[in-house]
Amino acid sequence: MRTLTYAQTFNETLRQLLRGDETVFLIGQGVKSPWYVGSTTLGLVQEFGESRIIDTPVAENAMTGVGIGAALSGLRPIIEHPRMDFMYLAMDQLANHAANWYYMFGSRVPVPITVWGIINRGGEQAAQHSQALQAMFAHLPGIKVVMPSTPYDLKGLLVAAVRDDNPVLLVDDRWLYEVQGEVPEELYEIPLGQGIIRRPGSQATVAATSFMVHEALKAAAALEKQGVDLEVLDLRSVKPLDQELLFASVIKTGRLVVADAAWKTCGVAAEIAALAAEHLFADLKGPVLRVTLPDLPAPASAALEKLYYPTHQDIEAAVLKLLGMNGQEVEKAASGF
Amino acid sequence: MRTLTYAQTFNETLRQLLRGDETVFLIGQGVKSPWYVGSTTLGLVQEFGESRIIDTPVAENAMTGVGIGAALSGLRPIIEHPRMDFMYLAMDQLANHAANWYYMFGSRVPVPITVWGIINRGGEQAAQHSQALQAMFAHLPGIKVVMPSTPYDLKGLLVAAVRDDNPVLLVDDRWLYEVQGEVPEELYEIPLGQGIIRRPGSQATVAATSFMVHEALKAAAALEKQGVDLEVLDLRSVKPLDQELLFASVIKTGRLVVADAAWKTCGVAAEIAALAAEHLFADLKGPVLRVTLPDLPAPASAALEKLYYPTHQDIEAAVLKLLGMNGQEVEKAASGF
Amino acid sequence: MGSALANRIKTAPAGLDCQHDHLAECSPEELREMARVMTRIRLVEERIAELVAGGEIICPCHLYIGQEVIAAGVSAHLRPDDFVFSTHRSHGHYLAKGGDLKAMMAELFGRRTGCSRGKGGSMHLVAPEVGYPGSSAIVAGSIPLAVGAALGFKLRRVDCVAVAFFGDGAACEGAFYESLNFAALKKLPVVFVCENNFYSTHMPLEEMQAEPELYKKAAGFNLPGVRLDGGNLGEVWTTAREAVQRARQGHGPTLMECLTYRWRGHVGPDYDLDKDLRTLEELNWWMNRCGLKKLEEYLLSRGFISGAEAAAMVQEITGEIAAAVDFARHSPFPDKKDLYLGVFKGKQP
Amino acid sequence: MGSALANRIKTAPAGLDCQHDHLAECSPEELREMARVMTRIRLVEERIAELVAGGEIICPCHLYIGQEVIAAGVSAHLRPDDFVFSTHRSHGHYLAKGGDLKAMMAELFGRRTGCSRGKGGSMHLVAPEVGYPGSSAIVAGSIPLAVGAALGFKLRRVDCVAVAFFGDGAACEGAFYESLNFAALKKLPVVFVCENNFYSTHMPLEEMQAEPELYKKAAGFNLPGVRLDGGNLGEVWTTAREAVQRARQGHGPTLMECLTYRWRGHVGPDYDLDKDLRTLEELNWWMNRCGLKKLEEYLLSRGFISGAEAAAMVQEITGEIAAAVDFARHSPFPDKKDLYLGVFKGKQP
Ligand SMILES: Cc1ncc(C[n+]2csc(CCOP(=O)(O)OP(=O)(O)O)c2C)c(N)n1
Ligand SMILES: Cc1ncc(C[n+]2csc(CCOP(=O)(O)OP(=O)(O)O)c2C)c(N)n1
Ligand SMILES: [Mg+2]
Ligand SMILES: [Mg+2]
Repeated sequence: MRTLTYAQTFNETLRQLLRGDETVFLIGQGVKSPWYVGSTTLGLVQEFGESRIIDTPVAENAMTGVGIGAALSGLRPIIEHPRMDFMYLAMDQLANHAANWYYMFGSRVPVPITVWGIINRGGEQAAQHSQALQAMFAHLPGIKVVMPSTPYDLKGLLVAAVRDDNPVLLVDDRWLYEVQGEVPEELYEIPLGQGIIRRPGSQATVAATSFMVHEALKAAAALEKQGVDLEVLDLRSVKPLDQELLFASVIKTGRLVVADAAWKTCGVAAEIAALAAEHLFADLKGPVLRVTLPDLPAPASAALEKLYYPTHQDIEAAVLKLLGMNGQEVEKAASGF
Repeated sequence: MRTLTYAQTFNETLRQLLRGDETVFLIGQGVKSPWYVGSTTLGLVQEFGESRIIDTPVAENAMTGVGIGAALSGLRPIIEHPRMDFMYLAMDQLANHAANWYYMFGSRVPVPITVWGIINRGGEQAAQHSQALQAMFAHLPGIKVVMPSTPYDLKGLLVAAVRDDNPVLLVDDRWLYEVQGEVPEELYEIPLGQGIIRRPGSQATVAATSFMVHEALKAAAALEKQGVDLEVLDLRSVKPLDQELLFASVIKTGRLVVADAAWKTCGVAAEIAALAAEHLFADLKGPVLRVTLPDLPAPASAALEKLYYPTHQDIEAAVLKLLGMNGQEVEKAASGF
Repeated sequence: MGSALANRIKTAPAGLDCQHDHLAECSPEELREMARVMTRIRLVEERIAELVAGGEIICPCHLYIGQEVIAAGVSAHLRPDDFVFSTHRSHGHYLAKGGDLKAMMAELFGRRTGCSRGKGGSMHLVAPEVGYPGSSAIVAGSIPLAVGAALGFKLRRVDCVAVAFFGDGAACEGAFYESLNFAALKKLPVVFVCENNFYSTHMPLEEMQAEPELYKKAAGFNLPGVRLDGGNLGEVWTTAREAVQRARQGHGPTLMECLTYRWRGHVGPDYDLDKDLRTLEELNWWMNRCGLKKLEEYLLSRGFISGAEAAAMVQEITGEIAAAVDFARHSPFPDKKDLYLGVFKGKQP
Repeated sequence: MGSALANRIKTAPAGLDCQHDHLAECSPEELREMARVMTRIRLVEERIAELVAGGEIICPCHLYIGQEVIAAGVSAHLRPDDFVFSTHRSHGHYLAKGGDLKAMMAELFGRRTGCSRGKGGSMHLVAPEVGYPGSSAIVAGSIPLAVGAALGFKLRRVDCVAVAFFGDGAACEGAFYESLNFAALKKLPVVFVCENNFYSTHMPLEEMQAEPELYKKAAGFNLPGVRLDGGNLGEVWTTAREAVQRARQGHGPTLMECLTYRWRGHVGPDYDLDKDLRTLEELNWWMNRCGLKKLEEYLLSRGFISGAEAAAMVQEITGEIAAAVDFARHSPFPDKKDLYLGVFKGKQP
């Protein structure tokens, strides 16, 4: 099988989806730009024209509504937002409209949109250009949320999202763009709602999302040297969530660390921890720890960014703490104010 | 001391704040209407004039920004939103601007706004007119979130919110408007971040927000007859959270049910449960249960509303389940899809 | 309050005479059909007012009485595969587009047989089978949706048209301007129908808008904007014909500002006369220029309809309404299973 | 791309001649001061371009080179207690309003001594001591803030003015229209300064706007809107004088659309000439009408400044910049304690 980067896979998958289904189109800021969304959309406007690759005015609210309206008229738009930070401006269309429509109208009118929300952080971009908002959307009942971490999953989840008849948010972290992986040529789906064990282990489970899966794998490799056998679970889909897989893993290992690179309070990690507290109490051998962003806006200075974003070291510290192997505190992640 | 309703207290407190501090003003939809926000603002425009009681065009985004801008110029606006559902339209100003400003500019420019967000549900108003969005705001680092449940607390928290130099969201549930309670004449503050034990008990803790505090008290009364001694903790402030009080209570009772009338996934109840899983593992005698809305948009029909909104019965069922006293399932709350 | 604008329209060259000219372009059949649509809306709304007052309907109902000319005059030009998007005040648009009355009434009654299975209520009617894909109760919320549907039509190369009905209050929301811009930029087949009834809840238009002549907003986006007497069927009908035709032929969007008035208060059956929100004089002024009554007089005076035929029409509609209410009353309520059904299409996760 | 509009401005009656007329109203001292402000911005930006290219500055910098006339000409009329709100492209506005250069440079270097203590970076400069309460990198995000500050001034009965600087891209956002409406409705002391540089990131204005003559948006909200040559200091200075005066005297807001061009690309030191985003011809056309150069020529030709004085000014500024860079380079980085500090004002909960 070929090896592609995540960004290449994005580009190829979009291309194949657009080729294979006339009802699919792409709308959002920067989709015909040579640089705005990395290389993910390069060449698309040349192949599919400006009618199907619609670069929009800076008007997130209406442009998102336009995507939803097009879905109501029978199309399958991919609505791109170059940064999740800008999605606040589109919250009304996403939350009040897209997420409610099918239920509110008695299951009569589906809204088959894929929302491509990009996390673009680091590089001293600061508080308005760094946010990861998966929890806000997971909180909404009527929208599915997926967070692919590998090129293979990206393709399968993007295809499944576009083919799904419901609003699906695909959270795309640009820190993944250079990740390499084997990717089949043809289109395939990964069912929304299936997690995957990235590394089987016996002593503790790290349930991670997106980029943090790679950090968890690094942590597992490092801990292996200390004789710790870590299981790494890639949630892949945050809503619906693969509870079965999560529960089975924790029942096996008895210990859970949740790693999600977004704010702690009411975040995705909180939900996973709450589910564990609700359903796995008898199986847990210790507390559930969260490795997340601290509850702080993103700072600009690289000196602060280095402290702000959680890494494999935070995961290692959390696991060691759970195993009682180390006095080290999970300072950054557990700072929770 | 006088007994007032919650709505009367709201009106009186606003009046006193406006009288006592020239920099305070009220801006939002319906603030001069005879009915739009219940009776909370009756008479204010007559006393303070249209320059300090500003009824606005339907333009949530800019009007919220206008409040923030006024705060930057030295005032202390109370920015009212007649329904939290409409706050999606103001998310950019609240999340990207108000919540970031102080941190993003190196602690140099505070944003002393009070956001008055109203939950107005029931009455078959359906999915776009019923939402309770405390979790979305609690997820944001730079905004405090308080949820008063009694007239006394309303006054103290509203005063503290207005006097605080930071963005504070006061979540106001209209189902509380007829609640009566003793309220001092003069202005006083309840520090943001202090919970309160509403009813001491020994066998389980119900940590509740806003209206659910009253449901919890009903549950406690009902359970007392079955010999169950319930502690009811009113969180009052969701961010900052009174962890000390919460932890002390759970350490004492060993059991925790969280009751919050908002969506389950990534909700406030998830955060409380996660905190318990993180910090109180050794003290818990059983799982942490959540009594929340199911993850569904609000339906219109009263027949469905009755099933949708959690009540004291759900709390009772959860407590009994925790105590192993009853096979009864906490169906509604635990449906979690 | 609001009377400055009422005065403005008083002096406008509108009324029965002007209506004659325009209506002359309609066939008697078309006129009779519009009269039927308008009468049906009026009678349905009046019945709903009673049912709300009587406590049988619980959900908030924003009545369309007084504005019927607009829904009827615009929808007369639409095909079932054209889309209409509406607001919280949606009954008239739903009925004019061909939505089923029984399903609507059952919806208002919160029954499982309602068009939205009891989950939407008055503000969320739906009839996808006749090009009514749902109404949003978020002010201005469905305007971008209409633009999006129009984009969809264009991409699919079908000659359908999308219509966005909305109020004067919606013209305060940024989404409205973003929508005008995109629709004009891409020359999309959409018609913006602003029903300016001079109030947004309790707020008179002049207190909300620096420029209350709302059709003027169009000029800032290079699309035609016209202001017309929304009580004058002829004006509405001919303007809508042109706007729909422009859209259908690929010439882009139009903004129609229709001056009108809701006879009842913002929500429910009351008249909002107490509490100093508006005056009886103002209400009377508008009720006296009832578009429905004027159309009836026109039809009768031309002999396009006889008194007996008119009476029969009313009777037929009254019977239909009674049957719909009966249907609603005897329909089952949704239950717990319904509650958990249909957050997502397809198998539940 | 963009050249249709470039052509339009080419035919406008702007240029040195016209500038003479307007500039005649300025005193030599005022002119010299504006020349100093503009030169300072230009030199600072050029130094930053080098520092970004050299990797010493990491944060995204949106350079103001080519637009200096606007910041200088508007801010000349402002007092320290007036407020200026800016965008991602904020260096020029910050400096023109009197923001400290050292604190700015340290901020770009991500140091604790930065004006935002290293937490904001280029897009989030702040100088409350001189009426610069912070800039927002959300397109159109600070426009409502300016309106709100103006409301605050009015409520506090002080005769201060708020200025919102923003780009042509911002005129696509609904918040802009909501802001125009409210400001005009309440006659607030705010000046909307749209710096139309014909691009929003990679998008030429015509592909974003159905009506690219942005000043026309004002008419829809009953406020004056004017389009002017943003390279012509005289035009900018006199128009701003009038707009600020109107605001200060309680006559309400004005929309100034200043036609201009950013010489560099959207972000960073490059020119965006590769990748087919714009042409060298277009860039040259604009660089040839450099407002700063025209002002220098004017001053020299009138004898308002001598060649030696001009050179001394440049030298002084160059020294100041070198000192600022030095200050930044030798300032400490913020640390872990700083990270956790200052989410909220007052004691940490
Ligand atoms: C975004 C949003 N803000 C506020 C409301 C509350 N609201 C419901 S109807 C209404 C008035 C709308 O006025 P208009 O658009 O003129 O329509 P009308 O009721 O006159 O038909 C308002 C403000 C809402 N539904 N949505
Ligand atoms: C709400 C929002 N959407 C998108 C962006 C991304 N963005 C940053 S600058 C910019 C272009 C703005 O263009 P314009 O307003 O003309 O200002 P200019 O860069 O030309 O000075 C965009 C789209 C943003 N910062 N905020
Ligand atoms: Mg209205
Ligand atoms: Mg620009």
